[in-house]
Amino acid sequence: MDIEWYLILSALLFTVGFIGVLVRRNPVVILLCLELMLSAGALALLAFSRMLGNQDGQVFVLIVLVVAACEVVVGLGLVVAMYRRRLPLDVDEMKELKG
Amino acid sequence: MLSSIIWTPLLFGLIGLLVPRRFAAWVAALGAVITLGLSIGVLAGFDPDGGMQFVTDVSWIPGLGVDYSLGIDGVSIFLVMLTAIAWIPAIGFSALRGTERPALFYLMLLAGETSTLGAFLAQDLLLFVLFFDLMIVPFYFLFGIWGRDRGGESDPEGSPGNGPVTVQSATLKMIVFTLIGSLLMLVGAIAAAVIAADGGELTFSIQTIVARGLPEGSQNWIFWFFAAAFLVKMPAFPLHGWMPDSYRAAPLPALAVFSAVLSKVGAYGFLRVVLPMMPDAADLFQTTMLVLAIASILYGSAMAFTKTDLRLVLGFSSVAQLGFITAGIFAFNESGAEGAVLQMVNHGLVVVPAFLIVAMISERTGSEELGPMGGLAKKAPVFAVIFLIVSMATLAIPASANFIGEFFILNGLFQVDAAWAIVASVGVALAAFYALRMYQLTMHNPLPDGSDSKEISLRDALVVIPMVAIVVVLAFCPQLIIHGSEPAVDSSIQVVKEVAE
Amino acid sequence: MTATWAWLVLLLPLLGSMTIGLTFRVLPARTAGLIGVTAIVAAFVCGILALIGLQGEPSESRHVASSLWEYASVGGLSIDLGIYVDPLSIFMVLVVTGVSSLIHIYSYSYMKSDQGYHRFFSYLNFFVFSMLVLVLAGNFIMLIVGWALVGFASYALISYWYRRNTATKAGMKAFVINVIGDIGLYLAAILIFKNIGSVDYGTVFEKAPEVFTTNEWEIVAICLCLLVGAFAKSAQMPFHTWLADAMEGPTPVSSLIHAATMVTAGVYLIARCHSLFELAPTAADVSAWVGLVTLLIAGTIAIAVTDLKRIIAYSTMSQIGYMFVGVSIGAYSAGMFHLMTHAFFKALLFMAAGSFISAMANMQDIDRMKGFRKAMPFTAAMMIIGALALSGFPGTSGWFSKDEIIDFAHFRGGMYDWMWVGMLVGAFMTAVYSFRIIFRILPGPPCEEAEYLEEHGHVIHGEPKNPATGELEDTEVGYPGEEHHIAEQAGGMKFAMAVLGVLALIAGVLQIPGLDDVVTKFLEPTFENSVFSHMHPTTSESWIGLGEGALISLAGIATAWLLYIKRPDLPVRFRERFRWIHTLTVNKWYGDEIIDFLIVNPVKAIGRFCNRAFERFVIDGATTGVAGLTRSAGAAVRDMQSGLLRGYAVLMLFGILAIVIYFLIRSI
Amino acid sequence: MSFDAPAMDYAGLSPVIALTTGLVVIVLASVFDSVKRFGPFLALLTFAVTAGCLIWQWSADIDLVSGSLRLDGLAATLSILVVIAAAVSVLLAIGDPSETQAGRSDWLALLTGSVLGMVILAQATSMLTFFVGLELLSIPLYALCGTNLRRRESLESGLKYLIVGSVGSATLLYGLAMIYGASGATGFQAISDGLQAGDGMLSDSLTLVGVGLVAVGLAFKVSIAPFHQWTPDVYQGAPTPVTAFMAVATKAAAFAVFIRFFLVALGPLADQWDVMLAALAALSIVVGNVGALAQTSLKRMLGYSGIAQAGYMLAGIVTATQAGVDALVFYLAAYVAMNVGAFAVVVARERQTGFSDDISTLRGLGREKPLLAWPLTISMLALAGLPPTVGFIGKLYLIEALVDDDWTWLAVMIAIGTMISLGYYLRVVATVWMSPAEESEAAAASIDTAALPPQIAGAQADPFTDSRADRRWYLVAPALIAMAAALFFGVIPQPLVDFAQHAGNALSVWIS
Repeated sequence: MDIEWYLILSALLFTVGFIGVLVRRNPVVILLCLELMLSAGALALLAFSRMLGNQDGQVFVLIVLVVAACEVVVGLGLVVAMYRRRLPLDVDEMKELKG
Repeated sequence: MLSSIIWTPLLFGLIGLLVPRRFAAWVAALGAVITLGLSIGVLAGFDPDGGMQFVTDVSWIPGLGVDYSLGIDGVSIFLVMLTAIAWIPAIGFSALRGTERPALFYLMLLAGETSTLGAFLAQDLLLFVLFFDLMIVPFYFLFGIWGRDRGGESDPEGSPGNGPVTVQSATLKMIVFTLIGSLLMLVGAIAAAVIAADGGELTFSIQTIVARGLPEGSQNWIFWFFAAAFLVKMPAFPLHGWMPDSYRAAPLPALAVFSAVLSKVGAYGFLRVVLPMMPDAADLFQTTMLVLAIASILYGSAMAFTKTDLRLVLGFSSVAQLGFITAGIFAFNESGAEGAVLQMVNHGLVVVPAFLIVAMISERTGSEELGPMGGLAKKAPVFAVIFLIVSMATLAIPASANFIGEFFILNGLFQVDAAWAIVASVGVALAAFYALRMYQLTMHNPLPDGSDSKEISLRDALVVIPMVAIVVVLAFCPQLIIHGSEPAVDSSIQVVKEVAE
Repeated sequence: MTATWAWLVLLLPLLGSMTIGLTFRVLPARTAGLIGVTAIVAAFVCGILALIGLQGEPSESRHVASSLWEYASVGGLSIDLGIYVDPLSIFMVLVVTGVSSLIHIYSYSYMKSDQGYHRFFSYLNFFVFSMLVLVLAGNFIMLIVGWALVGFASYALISYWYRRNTATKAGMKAFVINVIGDIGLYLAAILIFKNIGSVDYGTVFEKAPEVFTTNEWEIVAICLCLLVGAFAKSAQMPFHTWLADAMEGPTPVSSLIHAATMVTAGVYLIARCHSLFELAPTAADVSAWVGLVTLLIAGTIAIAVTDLKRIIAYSTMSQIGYMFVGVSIGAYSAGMFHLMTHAFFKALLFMAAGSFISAMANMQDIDRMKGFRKAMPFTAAMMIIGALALSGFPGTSGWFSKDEIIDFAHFRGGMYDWMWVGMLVGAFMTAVYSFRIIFRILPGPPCEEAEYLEEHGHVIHGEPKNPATGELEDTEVGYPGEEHHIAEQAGGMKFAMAVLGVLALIAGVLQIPGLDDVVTKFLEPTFENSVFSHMHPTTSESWIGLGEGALISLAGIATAWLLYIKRPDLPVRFRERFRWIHTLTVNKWYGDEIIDFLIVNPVKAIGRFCNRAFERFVIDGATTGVAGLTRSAGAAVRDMQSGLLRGYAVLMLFGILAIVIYFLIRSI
Repeated sequence: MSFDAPAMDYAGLSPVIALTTGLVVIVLASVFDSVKRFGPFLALLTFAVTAGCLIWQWSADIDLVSGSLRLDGLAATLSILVVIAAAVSVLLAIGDPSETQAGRSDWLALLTGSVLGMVILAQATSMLTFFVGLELLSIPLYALCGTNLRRRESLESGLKYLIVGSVGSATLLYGLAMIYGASGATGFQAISDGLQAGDGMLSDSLTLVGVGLVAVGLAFKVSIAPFHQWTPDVYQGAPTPVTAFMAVATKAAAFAVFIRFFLVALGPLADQWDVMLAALAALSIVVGNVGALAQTSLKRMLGYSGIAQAGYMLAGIVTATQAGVDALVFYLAAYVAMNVGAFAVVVARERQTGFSDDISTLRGLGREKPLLAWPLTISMLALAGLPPTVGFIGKLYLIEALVDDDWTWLAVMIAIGTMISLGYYLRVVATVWMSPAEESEAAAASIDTAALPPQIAGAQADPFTDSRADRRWYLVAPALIAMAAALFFGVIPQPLVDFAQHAGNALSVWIS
């Protein structure tokens, strides 16, 4: 099997994630979509790593996973803070800051 | 020596911040007088045939190839003298009347003097640009903080006159216009040095760049970058859009030196930088520049005789005068260039008292509009005569040094093409009209109600009369200036003259 | 030594002016007047001393150039602060200082009650200084300096009563027209320098014949430029409109500047530059024709208008026309001689007129004046002498001088015969309008003011009115007080008029054809190199010419008598019959209107256009346009910043796509 | 079996170690109430020690951790700038509501963590450290933005920053993956070698798309248009001390890696990417400057201004010359001085006026509070690039580098951008000096009552307003020092030029 398929899959993942960020309104779902986008990068790294036969990519993927987790944690923390202040959990309502 | 001339005003301005408020003015005045003293010292030791003198050259930002390089020659010395002289009445006038927040006012005024002197003395291109930009900063504050908003005034003939002006918009306009030019000039200056260095050691020394020369193609665009800066500063038609608002909003003592001296930096720049550095481009664009200059003369004059605000009459008359100066420079011959230098000094000397007189007039009438004015000479013969002399010098009546300047410029233009001189001379006639109109409508005719004809007070006389005296003395011997500046002027236009031939 | 005296001639009036000007706070008015008079009289004396010095030289080297210091010098154009003394300039110096002395004496009394006494004498002395700079100038730049300074002094004195709107307007007009003339001189000087390389009289006149061929365009251009200056200063067509308005100045000023001295500067200029004009006969002819047209048109206007001072002013224009014709066709000494005699009788006429006007409480309309013969016998006599000399009554100075010019035109023949005819017509008109004045104001039953004067021995007290508009005026500054002075009562005025009266009558003896020809001989060194210097009509031809002149003059006086004494209904009927002629002449041939239409209004319109349209829509429009453009770009940027996350993401997506596509294209 | 411990250059790692230790100490200190209040001093101490280590290792030029990090001039200079910015924001945060609400130690720990990320990023020479550093920088910042829990805007900005930032990170990661695929390496030098060795790799579409995506990720971090839109919102919404830190330090760190990655790893491709970066720079200059024109919020305006300034700085990379890097670093250093001055004043003014950063709160400042007015004025003049401030020299340096490398049109763009920028920088100056003070007096009076202790002013009084904020040393001192620096280096720029050239020299192996 060619590497193209892996790359196409990863591109699809990236696109789906991006579309998710574009269309969803709930911040939690958006966080999920961001995970998808990061995973797309991770998949590409893995594929290349295998193609090239060196381990650097795989190490990179491990780190990406950790980082993704951190990101989600902070994101969820902010969501909780908003929830506690009874702010709507809807990114379309977040437009105090504009102009 | 030159460094001390440049930095003395600023130093005294800073001292003014430290002393008690009521002494600030006198510290400032002392600083200006010391600066004048130092300038006279330089003048005394000046040798007209000695080329660049009193040279200071130390490395300033070696990383960028910028040097702190100063020098004085026949062209700059008289402009330095003009600067040193012009600031004294401006400070004196304010000192004798008192201003709000004096320490800050004089700091800014003196910082303006420092930067102007710096621009005249800089021999390093970037240093010149830096001082050129720096000049505008103190004046931005002077106009902004001590200026005032002006309401709209209707034209006596019924059409809408000058619209309302706020200090903020006026000063913003001024600084944006000025910087449009000078930032482009910064790019141009760097480009000139880089191209001239051609891979060699980068230096911004004007003399070195001139000696290295620039290829013709680069000259053409660099020329316009410089010209933009200088034409805006003067201001020249059609780049004078910032002038009316700023002039109307500005405090008069600051405006006096601004109009008298800062406008000359542009003309000086043409003579010092553009002609020697970009002779081919200057030759190529000679006609364009002459058209602009003549347009400035005619347009400035036409506006000066239609405007009813005294400041604008003077402002547009400056546009016309600067047009003459530019035309003289771009005639590329001794007569035109020398006339231009002479005229720079003359115009500066005349404009300072003119603006101070406007301040006195507005004290007497409560307005700066010509329409409802008149009759101020009634009980003020001395005041009237002073203004008469100033007006006559403004219109360059023969026997004034201004006439000699204008005559040399016309003579220079004539040698380029008779048509230039003939069209330019229309400006002479119009000048007679607007200058006299300004004088008559203020001093003559019946005195309207609400105006107070009061003789010039001693404190004002102390400030204005010395300036007028200098104008009168120069009228008898303009050769003093010509003699001192001729060799330097000749060498400035030497290259371009050869190219033109 | 001659040069020193000449410098003193210059210095004294300047000193006088400065002294009076600087000490006006402390000096009593009369002292100031005395200083003024003394300065001018002393200058006259110095002038005579200079003359003596000059006459001591042999005739071929009878010219002295002297300079104080280098005034300005650039690129070969070297200008000295220098003077040039030769018979011509000394002649002018003597006329100027002489007449000025008398007019100063006259003014000393005439201006007595004026509040601006110091200012007046300071200006007047300054004028004399400027005029002397003009005539003594050693190069064209000094000439321009003098030329412009007399213009300035003239302006200052026209606007002397500066509270009058009419006076300030008139001053402005005079000044601006004079500046236009100055520009002509600038251009002439530049052209001269370009071709000859110098502006010094000596060099220029010497080299001109080598440099130029006759009627080469450049020399014609130079002369035409000089003529612009001359026409403007001497109120020749089409630059003449300022002179009549200049009568707003006090009468002594009209007498000195606008009759005797300044306005004749153009004549002096042509005489001075005769060697240039002889190289450009075309320009000389232009000058002569303009002079002729002016003298005729001014004559017709003088017959029509009723303002006493303006009649005399138009007469001045007309007489200067004669001088222009004279010096342009080569009758240099005749022209200069007429300049001198004209200075005498015209100054006299103005002085007398001033006296009448004072008596009328500032009324200048001759329709109102009547029967002053008895009330003011001395003034009346002087007026008659002036009129006789002006109309060229046989034996008077005007007879000799005017007819010499007329005769020379006939002598040159050809085209100049037409001028001869024109000038004879002009002479007839001169006689008519001169005696129109006399017959209107002297004989007949006295008018109210004359009666009052006769009965009370002093002048009627009138409201201070502006004679031009009739508006009431305040008298606080500069306006003549209610106490007017007339020649009948003031010694100074009487003296000045008497001297001038005598001169007007007898000055002709200087130049009796075939007998003495003093003026011609005196001026000979100056005009030696002229092609016309040895061309003059024979004595008998001259006497025939004088005879014709006498006849014309007598005919004119007789006509005036017929029209204004014998049949006063005739002019009225004529006026009704030929209304358009009257309208045309009384409106001064619409000279002002034509100039307004052709020049003033277009210039003003351009100014208005610049101010109201161009500045606003183009200059400001461009500024606000660019600012607005920037601002709307800012608004667009801010609108895009909607606050919505998805909006941001979309823009990022576009950015990413743009970059990716760019690189994909590059990689292909 | 023998364990082959990797060689650790502890001296070279000392800045990272110092920061890590500091981070641990601060976190631990939060446990003990008695030590808690010394948090700021601990943080400042940490930064001082870090700075000391950096100066100690000033002339180092060494690879660390098997080539993942590199301590050289570039890293040292930019780390110093980051540390300075961090120290300033510690001072500015004293008494700030965000710091109090989030818990002082936690707040400081987040800050220190972010600084650690930046220092790593400045030294990164491998994709791994690049990504780790970047995320270590960003994640605490997302949290910091949201620390002012009372304010809705603060939370909003935090979440927005997080989401958009993560999109940027993901894009960056994707780009890195592609470059990894194309070059087969993760170390910067190895990437460069790999790209040059590979057949046709230099114009391979995979590589180039990767370059593009990395550029997007970095452009996002330094707020280059069109990836700038988070900037104004976050600058405005975040607590001001955080904004101050973010504005300066993020730019410094991100530009460090921008320089390194593009000039070292992607150096062979310079001809491919320079036009793209130039276009981005020009776009940023325009968008940032026009966007700032009509803003009324100072912080928002500074946000837009930051976009424009990032555009100027990016121009330094476009040239791909040492002079360009020098100019960029110089400009960054200048930018620190200019921005610190501005933000310090904004913080002080906010505390006085009940947390409004509207420009109108500055009315009459020149007359009443010169200690705030002057630093703000000089900052604005410097940002506008007027002499005699360091801003002018910075622009001069950039233009010189650009013209020298035939990018004159970009230099002209900088000039044009500067003209537009006068429109808003000078509006601040005009408000400070040229507007009558009456209204602000009234406003200040009403606020002064509100600022009284709660027992007098009532319950609704904001406990964080501080009517004496313009006299607090920890606010005024940074402002004054920044002002002095902006002026000093404007008149005597050579020391700063040497500083910048120290950074440039580190790359002399790779670029001309």
